[in-house]
Amino acid sequence: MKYNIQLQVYEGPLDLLYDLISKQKIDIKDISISEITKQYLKYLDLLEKMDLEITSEFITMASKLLEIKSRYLLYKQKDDEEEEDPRLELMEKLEEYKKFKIASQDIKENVSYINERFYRNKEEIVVDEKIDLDDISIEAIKNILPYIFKVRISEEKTTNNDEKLNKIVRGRIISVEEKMTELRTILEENQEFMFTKIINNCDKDEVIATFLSILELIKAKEIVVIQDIFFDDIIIKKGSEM
Amino acid sequence: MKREDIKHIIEAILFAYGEPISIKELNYIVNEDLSSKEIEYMINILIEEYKEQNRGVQIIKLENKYQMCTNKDYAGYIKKVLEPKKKKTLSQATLETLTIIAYKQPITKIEIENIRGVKCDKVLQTLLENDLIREAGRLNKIGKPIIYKTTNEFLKLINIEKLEDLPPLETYENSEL
Amino acid sequence: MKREDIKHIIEAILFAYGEPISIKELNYIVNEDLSSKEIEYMINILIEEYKEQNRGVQIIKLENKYQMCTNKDYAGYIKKVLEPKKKKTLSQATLETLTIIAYKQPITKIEIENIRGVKCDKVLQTLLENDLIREAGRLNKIGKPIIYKTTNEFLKLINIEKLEDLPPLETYENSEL
Repeated sequence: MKYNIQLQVYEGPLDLLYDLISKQKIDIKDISISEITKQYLKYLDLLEKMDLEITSEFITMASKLLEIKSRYLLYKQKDDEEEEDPRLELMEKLEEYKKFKIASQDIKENVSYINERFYRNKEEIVVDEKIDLDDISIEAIKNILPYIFKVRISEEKTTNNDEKLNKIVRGRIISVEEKMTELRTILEENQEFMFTKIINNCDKDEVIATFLSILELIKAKEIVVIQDIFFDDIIIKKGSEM
Repeated sequence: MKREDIKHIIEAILFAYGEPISIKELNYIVNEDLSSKEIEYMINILIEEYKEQNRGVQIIKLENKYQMCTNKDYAGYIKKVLEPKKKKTLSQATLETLTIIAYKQPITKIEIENIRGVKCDKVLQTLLENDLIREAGRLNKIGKPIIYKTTNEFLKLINIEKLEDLPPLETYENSEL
Repeated sequence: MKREDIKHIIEAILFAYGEPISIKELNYIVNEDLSSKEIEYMINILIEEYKEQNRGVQIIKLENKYQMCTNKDYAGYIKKVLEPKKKKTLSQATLETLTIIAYKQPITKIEIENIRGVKCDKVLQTLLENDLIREAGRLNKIGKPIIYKTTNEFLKLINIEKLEDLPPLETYENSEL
């Protein structure tokens, strides 16, 4: 049997998030941050598997979601009335985005794709009466082409390549699962190691992923962590289950 | 100058000029000694006359400018003579960006990108090239960012006469996609 | 079809088409089942109405063709309104028109005007006089419009051997909405 998988393409991370939320038929206010993060990452995973482009905006949002998720865990534990719900900013953004998204559907319906009204062209008035043939050259033609035919010069292609390269260099998305495997491998070779060691050279996304994977491993009792004093480095050791 | 004359001069100007023209410009051309109220009054009479008789030619108002065009009812006949300029279909990204500019104008690129959550350079370029938005100066803050507004072409595209004809944004607050 | 409608359709066509048009062509566009006598009758009524009221716009008959134009009495105002803010030199206007013809040939005047957004009669005249373009027959459609092509003189002027040596348009990305 053949399955026809059609992957929806989203305009950006907000578009994707909004779609995930509307599919659940829940209000933006009621989103479960861990559920939405899970689904979001799953979609990015799918894109990666299908070898589709993942732009930097999607990756930034992924780390942002993870950040909100971890901050939300702390927020819930503390139950501090003073502190703002870490989800709030994202919700407001989504609410705002939603309005325009729906409004754009209305605009789309109003667009008439063929002119119903016809206008007149104006007479052209020129300053001088004489034409200078020296002004007509292949260079001059080249220069006005973009203005006349409203075409874009293809220098974009080079920037596109740069962008792609950038993405390959720094755009890899790090899943928590991946990090967990990485940590397990390190523990096979070392009895213990420092948290700062493994996050050396990592960007923000990766640090968050590392941190979350540590939390997961603690939960699974695969590791224990020791911190002598606040803000000191964290020592990670094999746990009882390993 | 007789009132009837003013009306006919306006008619001649609208016909010859072809593009949207403002009361102020009309006032300057017809007779600077007249008040702009008088010009506005006369053009409104003209619009009504054309409309009432369902003439082949109509005068439409776009924002604060006026333009002569053919009556929609006869579009089918005109298409027999003139190839209608087909408008391109708008992509979702273009539509969203255009909608944000329409409601939030004047607006900068960064503000648009904040709402959409993605870079908008390419889409803005497309909108500018198709004359649906225009650069309307720069903001007097760091970086002097360009501010964008929609054009009369945009109004023509979605068949409205002024921005106020857009449904208020609040109507979308509690609606579902 | 009501008589009043016929009159207004003719009005709309004359306005939008801009060029002189014959009874036969109008007949074809409005309704082939009507007699050309009927069309002629209606256009004469229209001409009379415009004349009687000394409207800003008039319909004139040239040879056996009809065209809409502004009323001579208001020529002073029209001159004032057509005075552009940013004037182009004849060379600039010519270069633009020539480029369009070079890439889009064979092309008619109306097609050129639709790309440029202005009437091009004068510029085309200059190009013909300087032997940079030539008339290459007529199109078999309403108005039998003349089609234009560039000449060998044009190739010599810009130092290329054949049209294929023009910078290819394919290297320019078509902007899509």
